[in-house]
Amino acid sequence: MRDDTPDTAQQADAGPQDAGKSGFSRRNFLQFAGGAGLAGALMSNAGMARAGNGWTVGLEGVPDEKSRQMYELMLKSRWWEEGIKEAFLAGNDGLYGAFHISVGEEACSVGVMAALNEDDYIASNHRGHSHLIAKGGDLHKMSAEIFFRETGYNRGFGGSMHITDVSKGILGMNGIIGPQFLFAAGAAYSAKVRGTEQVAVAFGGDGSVNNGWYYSGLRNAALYGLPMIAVVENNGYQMSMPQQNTNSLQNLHDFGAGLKIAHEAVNGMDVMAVYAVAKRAVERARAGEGPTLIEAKTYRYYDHAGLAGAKPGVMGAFGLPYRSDAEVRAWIAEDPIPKLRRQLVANSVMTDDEAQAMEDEVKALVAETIEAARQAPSPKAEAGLEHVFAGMTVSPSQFMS
Amino acid sequence: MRDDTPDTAQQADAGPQDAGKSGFSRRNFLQFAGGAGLAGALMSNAGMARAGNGWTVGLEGVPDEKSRQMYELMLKSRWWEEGIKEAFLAGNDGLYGAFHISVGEEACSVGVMAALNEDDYIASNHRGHSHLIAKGGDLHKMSAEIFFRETGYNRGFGGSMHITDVSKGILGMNGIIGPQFLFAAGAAYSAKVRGTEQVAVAFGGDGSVNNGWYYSGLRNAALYGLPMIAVVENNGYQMSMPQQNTNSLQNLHDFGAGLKIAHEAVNGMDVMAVYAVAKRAVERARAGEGPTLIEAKTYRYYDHAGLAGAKPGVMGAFGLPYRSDAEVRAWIAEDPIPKLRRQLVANSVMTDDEAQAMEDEVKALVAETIEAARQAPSPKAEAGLEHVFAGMTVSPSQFMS
Amino acid sequence: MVNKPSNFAILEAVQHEMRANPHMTMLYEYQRPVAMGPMGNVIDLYTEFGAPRIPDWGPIDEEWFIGGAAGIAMTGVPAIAHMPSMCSVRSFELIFNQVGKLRHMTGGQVNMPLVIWQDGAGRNPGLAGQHADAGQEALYAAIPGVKVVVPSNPYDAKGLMTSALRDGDPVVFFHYPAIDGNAMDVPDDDYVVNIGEANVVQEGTDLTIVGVGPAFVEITRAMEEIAAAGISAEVIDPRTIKPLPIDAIAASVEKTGKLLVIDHGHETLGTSSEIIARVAMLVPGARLGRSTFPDAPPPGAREMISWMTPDAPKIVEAAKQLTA
Amino acid sequence: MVNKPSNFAILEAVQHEMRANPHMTMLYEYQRPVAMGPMGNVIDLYTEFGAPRIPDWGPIDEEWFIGGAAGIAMTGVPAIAHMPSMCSVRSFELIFNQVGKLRHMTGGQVNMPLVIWQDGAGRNPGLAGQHADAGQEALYAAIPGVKVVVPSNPYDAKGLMTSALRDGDPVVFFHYPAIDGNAMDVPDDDYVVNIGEANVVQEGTDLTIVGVGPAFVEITRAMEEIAAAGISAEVIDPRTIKPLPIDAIAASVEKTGKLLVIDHGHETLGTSSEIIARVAMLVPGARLGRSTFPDAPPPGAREMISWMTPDAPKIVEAAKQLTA
Ligand SMILES: Cc1ncc(C[n+]2csc(CCOP(=O)(O)OP(=O)(O)O)c2C)c(N)n1
Ligand SMILES: Cc1ncc(C[n+]2csc(CCOP(=O)(O)OP(=O)(O)O)c2C)c(N)n1
Ligand SMILES: [Mg+2]
Ligand SMILES: [Mg+2]
Repeated sequence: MRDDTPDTAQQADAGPQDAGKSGFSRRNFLQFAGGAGLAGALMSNAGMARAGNGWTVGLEGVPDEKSRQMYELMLKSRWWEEGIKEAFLAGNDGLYGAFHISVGEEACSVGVMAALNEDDYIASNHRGHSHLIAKGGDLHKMSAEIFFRETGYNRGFGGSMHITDVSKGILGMNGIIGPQFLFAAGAAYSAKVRGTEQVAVAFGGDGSVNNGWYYSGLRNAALYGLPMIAVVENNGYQMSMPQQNTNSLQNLHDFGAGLKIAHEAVNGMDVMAVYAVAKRAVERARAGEGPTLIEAKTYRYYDHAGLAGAKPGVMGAFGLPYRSDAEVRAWIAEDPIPKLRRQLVANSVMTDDEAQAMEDEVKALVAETIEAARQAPSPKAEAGLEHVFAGMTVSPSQFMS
Repeated sequence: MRDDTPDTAQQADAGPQDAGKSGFSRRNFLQFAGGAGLAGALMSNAGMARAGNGWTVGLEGVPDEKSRQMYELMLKSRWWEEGIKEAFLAGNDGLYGAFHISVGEEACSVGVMAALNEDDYIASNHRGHSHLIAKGGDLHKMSAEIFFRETGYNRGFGGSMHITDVSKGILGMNGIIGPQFLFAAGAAYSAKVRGTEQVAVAFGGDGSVNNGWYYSGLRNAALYGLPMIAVVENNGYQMSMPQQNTNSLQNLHDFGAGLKIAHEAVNGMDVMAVYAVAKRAVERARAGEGPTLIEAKTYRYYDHAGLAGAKPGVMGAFGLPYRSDAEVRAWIAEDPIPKLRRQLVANSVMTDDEAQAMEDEVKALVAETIEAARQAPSPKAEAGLEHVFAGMTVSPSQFMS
Repeated sequence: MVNKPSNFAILEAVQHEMRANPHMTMLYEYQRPVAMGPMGNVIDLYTEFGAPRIPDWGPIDEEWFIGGAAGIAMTGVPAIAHMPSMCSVRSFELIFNQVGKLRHMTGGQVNMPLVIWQDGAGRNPGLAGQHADAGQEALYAAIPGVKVVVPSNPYDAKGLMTSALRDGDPVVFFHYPAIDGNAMDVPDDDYVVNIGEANVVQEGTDLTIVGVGPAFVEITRAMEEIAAAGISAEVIDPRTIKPLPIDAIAASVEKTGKLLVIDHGHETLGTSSEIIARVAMLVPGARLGRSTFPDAPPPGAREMISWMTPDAPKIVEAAKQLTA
Repeated sequence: MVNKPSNFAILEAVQHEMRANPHMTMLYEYQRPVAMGPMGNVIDLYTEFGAPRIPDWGPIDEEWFIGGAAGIAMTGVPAIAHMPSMCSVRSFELIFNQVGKLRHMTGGQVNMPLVIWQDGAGRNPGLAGQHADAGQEALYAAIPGVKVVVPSNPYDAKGLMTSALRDGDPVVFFHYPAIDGNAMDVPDDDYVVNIGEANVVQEGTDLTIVGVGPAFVEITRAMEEIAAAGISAEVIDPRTIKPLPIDAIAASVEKTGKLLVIDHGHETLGTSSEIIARVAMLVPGARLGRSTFPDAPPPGAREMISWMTPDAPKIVEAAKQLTA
């Protein structure tokens, strides 16, 4: 992946010129972005993360508190999904509906979100639990939504695929592949209109690059120099289709070359590497240098959806027809969570006991949210007629009047 | 544009490898394409056109008969549109409907079509008269369609924007921007299914590259190694919008870099230069090396649609708000038709008298087709209820039953 | 108060709301928001607001205009996506699966202050196929979660646009240039025409005639001759297709016992189908009839398309038949 | 003859036509054309025909499946575009402005032997929003130039697919998995169910009940109880939405005087609207009623979506009301 770094550097410079061509001079934009000083400041500490080839990056320059938070967020994402998985497998709660597990991909979401502010936007996809948790999603409301309870994020209307928290800049998971690239570009456009420093990040899979909205979102972000970032979580499969059969590109970020936007690949199994790349992209965005396309090489330990090949107490799905168990084990050997824990301990940011305590607390919290969801009330049937339009209900036409 | 040639060369090599990845090995395809021998043979005479930087190419290696035909086709396209324009301006025929003049762009269509066989496919756009004429379109049926006569190509159903001749591989002009890229990719896919040597060419303007169908057509052509060619006629404007305000790319063919497909720019005002580039693309396509993206730098002498700024007997539209007359005159100074005539005479392929005679014959033919269209019958009102489905009519619901 | 062309009247509404709302943004396709009023006075929103709130129109990419505007709206910034009639349908899925569903799908969390302003359609000769459509409002009215309005004159156009821009839900606004055939006084100040409110344009006792947009313009043209034929027609313009003000229509048919629906959309599953179906259930025994564009794409030749389009003469004929 | 799951029955039709037509090509999204029959016998078109006629499914790009397949069809090669319910709508414009219009727009030149096979929808709990839709057939039936069929059992599914694959016009074929609830004997040999032909499943005198696809499955479930209630219902499955076999339905209502339409699509501008509107005009004085999914997106929670979906108990209730 060495050859990607030059791309980025070079393309990043192309940014302002493109922005200029689209009618927003860099100077203009920086007024929106809050002054050139800022951009400069951000630039300076970008250097930190330029160590070596960038494929694996240590904790150097990352405040202890920050790395501890990142570790905790990865634990929350991991154990919340594991907890829900166990509840599905146990089968005592009559759980139903879609559930796309992102276990294995936590470094992508936590690494990117670590570079964002609270008021930045994310537009997520069907495999977005980890994105939401990393952006501060409430585990109680998430568990309740999986249980289709009135207390869930979406009041039981949406379930896993549509969890949304506008108040945290989470424009939502989505059951359709692709719109997140338009929504993020639109949210970035809104930031430009309002003159804020906000950036908007779209998360999609390796399959999502094949539809026109991906092209449209990125192309317009390039044209208008929008503070938009596209993160392609290339986990190697689009359902059962190997990525290499769905696109003639081996490295999906190469698509950025055709738009002359910044683009690079990153080790999606190394949270600090993702953080470093995301930080550069965020700096570029806030500096008015336009969009960045990031391809994170990662893996989902479970099946596309559902729990084929999954067992209670065992992480990962095995014996699936379209991939080898050896492949799964190879990626699990790269697991980003123990990797970070080893670094935290070795750099004495935490002791192993503290790390374990943190993990135990997270597990306890998850269990608590699931128990609370069990006890929570289901929505009334009639509620389904609400929220079509603000403040009015539609008629119950299922009953002949 | 020097730096484009390497692109192409390099990308052309990437072709088979991509095709391979998509599951169609070059060998497989060559069976379809009729054996490696052919591909080799075609390759050899491609060299001819690699003279200098390729921006202007002479008649070297082009049979006299061929260059005469190309000249005649350019004349037909030019004078047919001029003839219809005069009829519109004269106002005696009550002509109505859309009419997008391509005068100035004839080298693009004739240069590309010169590289095609009769059974190859083209999918055109709203500015497609020249494409159709270059592919052998019947001027009588075209004139009649502009007059909305029963004898027109589309029996008066379509008018200028929808002229089609499936029998000549002309999949039609189209009133909507973009679908031609999908149709051409689909037709190319069909050729692969049937194991023919056919290629399919999509023509679009600089504005057509901004919609998702362009991306989809090219990406799938790359994925499946389809014999598809996209010709972007970059005439600098999308209605009144300068190309440079609609896309962050200065050279639209650069988009091909992000798909790792062959891509190059060509002098759209030099028919032999276009022919040379098109020939290379066609060879690539027939050899199973996948799609080529060609950007032709060209210009439309008239307004986007209609006849603002146009005068009887004067070629071109002047005084338009969004472009300077000097710009128009600069491009007219590049006019590909006199340019070719000068070469034909200088290389003594024709005498100036012969060239003039040919031009006079073409003008006479055009006049004849317009007169015939005048005399032809209009469609019956009731005919509008036909051709919705094969062999049945829909009910005249405009009359209360 | 003075007659104003509808495009000018609509821009008055947009200008007023954009001045009142410092962030409201408009993405649009090739018709710059500039119009000339009756006294040669010009509204030029492009010059007044400029990029980024009103960018120069940019790429041919309807999915950006609607998907991007939806993203803008999700951040709480009211957005307008303005484009020609044949274009917004390129984003149909975004309206069907996102714009219309997001509020419900998220349990009420997502507001969608988005106006999709579709412009320029109509059954005009010479364009054919894709550029002479009408009645697309029915396609959008079939989508839960989107409101659909179709003004039939410049006054309603301005008032409905104002309402649409103040609505927290997505509104598809259809502007048919033909409505300038219904010249109207249009106040300079802002005012609203409520979404979902029908307009009883003429009271009558023999027959209820209903239609929207360009069809309503033809109804207006037919009214005199219908009256001359001794038919007392009650003429209603629903103005909104969704939510459809069916009660006003049903109440009228209760009185007249007869309903004639005129539509420039197609016969099958056009607006006329919904109006007739609902009235048929609400007013048993009413006599029902419709005149619509056939289930065929619009042909280019004038001979064909004019014959296929419901116009004043055909409406008079139908009114006579239904009351015979 | 033996019961077969509908997906197997459909693949029998596709296999037969693909064998008969050496170039017929299928582009599809993620459901490989492989199905298991009642005796564990397998149809695997992917292995039998392979790329390029049946490529491995490839990218998530519905515009390619439909736009590419349309390009294939324009070259005279019959094509199938197969995809899940929430996906084909991404290509709505291509169907609306191209697939449906090309024959007419070109004065009859363009044949479009294209089957758009939409799969997998239904009012299922837990998916919400975009994955629990039904009734999209009405969106396509509103488009001139496309035929729309909605089988309600495996037998019709196979017969209608065969007809669709032999048609020179574009056909949108809706496969709702719920129709396996109407188990049926399905011949191994090929046969056709004609497009545009309704199926009178039960004769009756008191009431005509009409519905398609999953709604018809619920009607079937309700029939026994309706009979037990002493109601003689004539039960009709139109099977085709466009061209709609309205005469068979109207003839029945002439006899029974009452029509009940059941639809899992929405209330506004769903299939029920067209059927009721046409019957209302053809059979003055008939009593009309409908039970449809409300004008709301499908919520995820079972409590809500089940309550909102017309099912056997609601149908029995409606039948009693209408005949009371
Ligand atoms: C427009 C659209 N087409 C198809 C689908 C069905 N679908 C859901 S997820 C998925 C695969 C997505 O693969 P990828 O983008 O790689 O994300 P991953 O699941 O690997 O995280 C598909 C095809 C959909 N939801 N939306
Ligand atoms: C999908 C779609 N959007 C918009 C239009 C309206 N329109 C017709 S031609 C045109 C400009 C096309 O510009 P370009 O692609 O550069 O071709 P040119 O006219 O310059 O040959 C536009 C916007 C359309 N026909 N279809
Ligand atoms: Mg993936
Ligand atoms: Mg152009």
